[in-house]
Amino acid sequence: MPTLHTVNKSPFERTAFGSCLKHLAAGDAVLVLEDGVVGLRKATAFAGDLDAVSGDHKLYALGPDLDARGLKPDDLVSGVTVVDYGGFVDLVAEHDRTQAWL
Amino acid sequence: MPTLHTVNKSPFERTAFGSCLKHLAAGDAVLVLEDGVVGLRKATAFAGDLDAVSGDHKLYALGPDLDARGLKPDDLVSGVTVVDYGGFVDLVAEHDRTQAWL
Amino acid sequence: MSMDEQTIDTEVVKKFLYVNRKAPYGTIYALESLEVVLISAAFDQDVSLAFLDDGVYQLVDGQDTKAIGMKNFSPTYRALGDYEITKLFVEKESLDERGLTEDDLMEIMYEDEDDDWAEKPSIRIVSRTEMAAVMADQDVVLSF
Amino acid sequence: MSMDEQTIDTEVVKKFLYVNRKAPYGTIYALESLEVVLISAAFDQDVSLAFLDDGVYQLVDGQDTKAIGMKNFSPTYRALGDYEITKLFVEKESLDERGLTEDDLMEIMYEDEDDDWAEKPSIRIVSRTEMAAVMADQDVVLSF
Amino acid sequence: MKFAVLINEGPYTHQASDSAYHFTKACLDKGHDVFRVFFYNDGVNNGTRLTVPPQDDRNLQKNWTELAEKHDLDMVVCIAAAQRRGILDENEARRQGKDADNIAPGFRISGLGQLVEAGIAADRLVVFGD
Amino acid sequence: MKFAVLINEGPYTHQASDSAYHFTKACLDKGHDVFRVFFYNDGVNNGTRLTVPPQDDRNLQKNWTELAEKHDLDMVVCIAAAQRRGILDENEARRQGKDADNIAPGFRISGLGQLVEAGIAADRLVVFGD
Repeated sequence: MPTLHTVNKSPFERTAFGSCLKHLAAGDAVLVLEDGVVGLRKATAFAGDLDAVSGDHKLYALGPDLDARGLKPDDLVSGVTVVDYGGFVDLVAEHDRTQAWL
Repeated sequence: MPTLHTVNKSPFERTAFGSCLKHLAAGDAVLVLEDGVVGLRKATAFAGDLDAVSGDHKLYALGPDLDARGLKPDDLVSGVTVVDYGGFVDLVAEHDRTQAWL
Repeated sequence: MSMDEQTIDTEVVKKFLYVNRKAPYGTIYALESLEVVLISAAFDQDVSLAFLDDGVYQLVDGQDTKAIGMKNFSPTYRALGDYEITKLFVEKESLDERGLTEDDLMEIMYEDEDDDWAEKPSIRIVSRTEMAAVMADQDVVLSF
Repeated sequence: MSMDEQTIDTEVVKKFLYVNRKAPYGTIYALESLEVVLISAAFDQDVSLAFLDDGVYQLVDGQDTKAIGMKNFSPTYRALGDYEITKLFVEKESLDERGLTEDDLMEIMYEDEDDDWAEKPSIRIVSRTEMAAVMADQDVVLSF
Repeated sequence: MKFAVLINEGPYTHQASDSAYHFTKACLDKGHDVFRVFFYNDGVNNGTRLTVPPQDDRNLQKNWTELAEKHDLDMVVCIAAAQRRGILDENEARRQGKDADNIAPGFRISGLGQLVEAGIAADRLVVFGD
Repeated sequence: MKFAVLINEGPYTHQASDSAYHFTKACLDKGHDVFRVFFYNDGVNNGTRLTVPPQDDRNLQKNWTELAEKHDLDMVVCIAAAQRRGILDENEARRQGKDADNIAPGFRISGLGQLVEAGIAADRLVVFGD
């Protein structure tokens, strides 16, 4: 019964993203949007936290929010799949529930 | 030319409080209000950051906000002076400028 | 009433989880979350509340809001048992990081109708792993 | 105009610092801060901008907001020189923590009227200690 | 599939309303049902018709109103949250003795029960906030 | 001493307006001058007269209006921020072709220059936000 977790906050501003990563159950995935996407850049103080979960959990990023913040797919930690709003809808449909980390 | 820094965010939710403590100049003081006051409790994951600056900088807490969150003066790290709204006004007047860490 | 409402099957009982991660009074989210909780009780849903991160401060004992001029809504948590809302999960790691223990929290009790109305505590201290399991066992998760 | 306005001594030049600590687009603070900055230029004040913490993302090059349907206001930073706003302090530690270098930022230039209109960079990368000194050297500090 | 959307923040200050709008539109474009969009907390401020955004910016209220018209979308503003923040329809204005109302076309004011109903009726509920 | 106050958040959702109110009141009670209270960002939402808070809660708009009346306080709502968020006075409503206005007594709508002026004129400026 996997959950899609959504994170819209930068891990450098708030602790929500980090807290989300500590509450993932088996099979859960994380979709990162809005200001949250800045947390997906490689070689940051947060990248290690992502690496620790990305083996067991799928990480998705909302492409329109990456673009707005000048982030290219090459800038991101490995294992992130980029989706658009339609892909966001598909992810919600494919998971049993959605939990927003506000 | 000392500054009064104001912090209204919990250090367990946002990084603003921690960032403020890293930007204090000689003689600067910090007034903690609103949700920020939960960061003043002793024996927390943040108390060490406060101890590191409280020797060189005065720490103030807004009493009405402590009361609202069930915090007693005994619960706080050492070296915190509790003020009311009138004391807040005095502190602003006594310092050359105020900087809010929003 | 709109057409949509008439199509709702009121026999449905879903598991609703209200996730509380923010301190009270600095923002309104704790209070307005509680207002939804009370309404969902009226719909006879299976309601749980999760308190983690700064949300644990919502349950701290001894809140006194007179001097900030705001309403102290913490007594409402004590009344949740009357609405058959009896599952308040509080994360131990969140308490620890904030220098809090269960003794710092309000006592919140309910009467168990399946056990001769015995008084039981509504607050259940759980580990982070247990909290993740609670979250994974829901139909609807609401965060504010 | 109210009575109050007429009492203002327009000869006064104060040091204004605008502190930018939030990423753009997720919230409006970066944009509405910039709107105040432009106005204060019209008042001939001594204006500096501080970019630290997530505020450094406001200056990242290559922002493209088409798909989120919001206005890309980053070109406005490039125009600040025309308003004689030439002091944009960016904290090195904030860049480092976020995996950014000066090369990831927009190029923002101004023409120095005291130096035969030579083109000079407006962005000044400073250490955290230097940033604290900039903050301590102001008359008015505005944060959004 | 049947979706419901909850929006906790007002227009412009937070991206929540923008993200929710693009998400809802994508749901409808894919042929899904959107049972209800519920506006709570500061989210109620999306429902005022008095906004005048700059010419070169998006008009969020207009976007929502047009989406609702096109897809017969049920957009509900929470009455308790709206009263705290000054969002009123004609009925509410009369009932509260106020001399003006400001609700935008396509939005209706109703109780919090409508949010719980949406949670019960929809297959998925997605929350957008701060 | 001459104070100025900047408020960046609306009523009820964030404590900023409450804290600023208690601070401003304490300034005046101590005999200080308050040159201006400026409402920016979502802070403009403090200036609507259409709020109806619960009976047992504080009425922030009323508190501000009464404080302004008692102390002849200059309370300015930023016009650009107000347009985005739907706060209008009678003039603005007419100018924008809107059929209603919602500004509360004691508040006036004016430009951002009034904030910079306050920074220049006041000895201290204090910011309340999120």
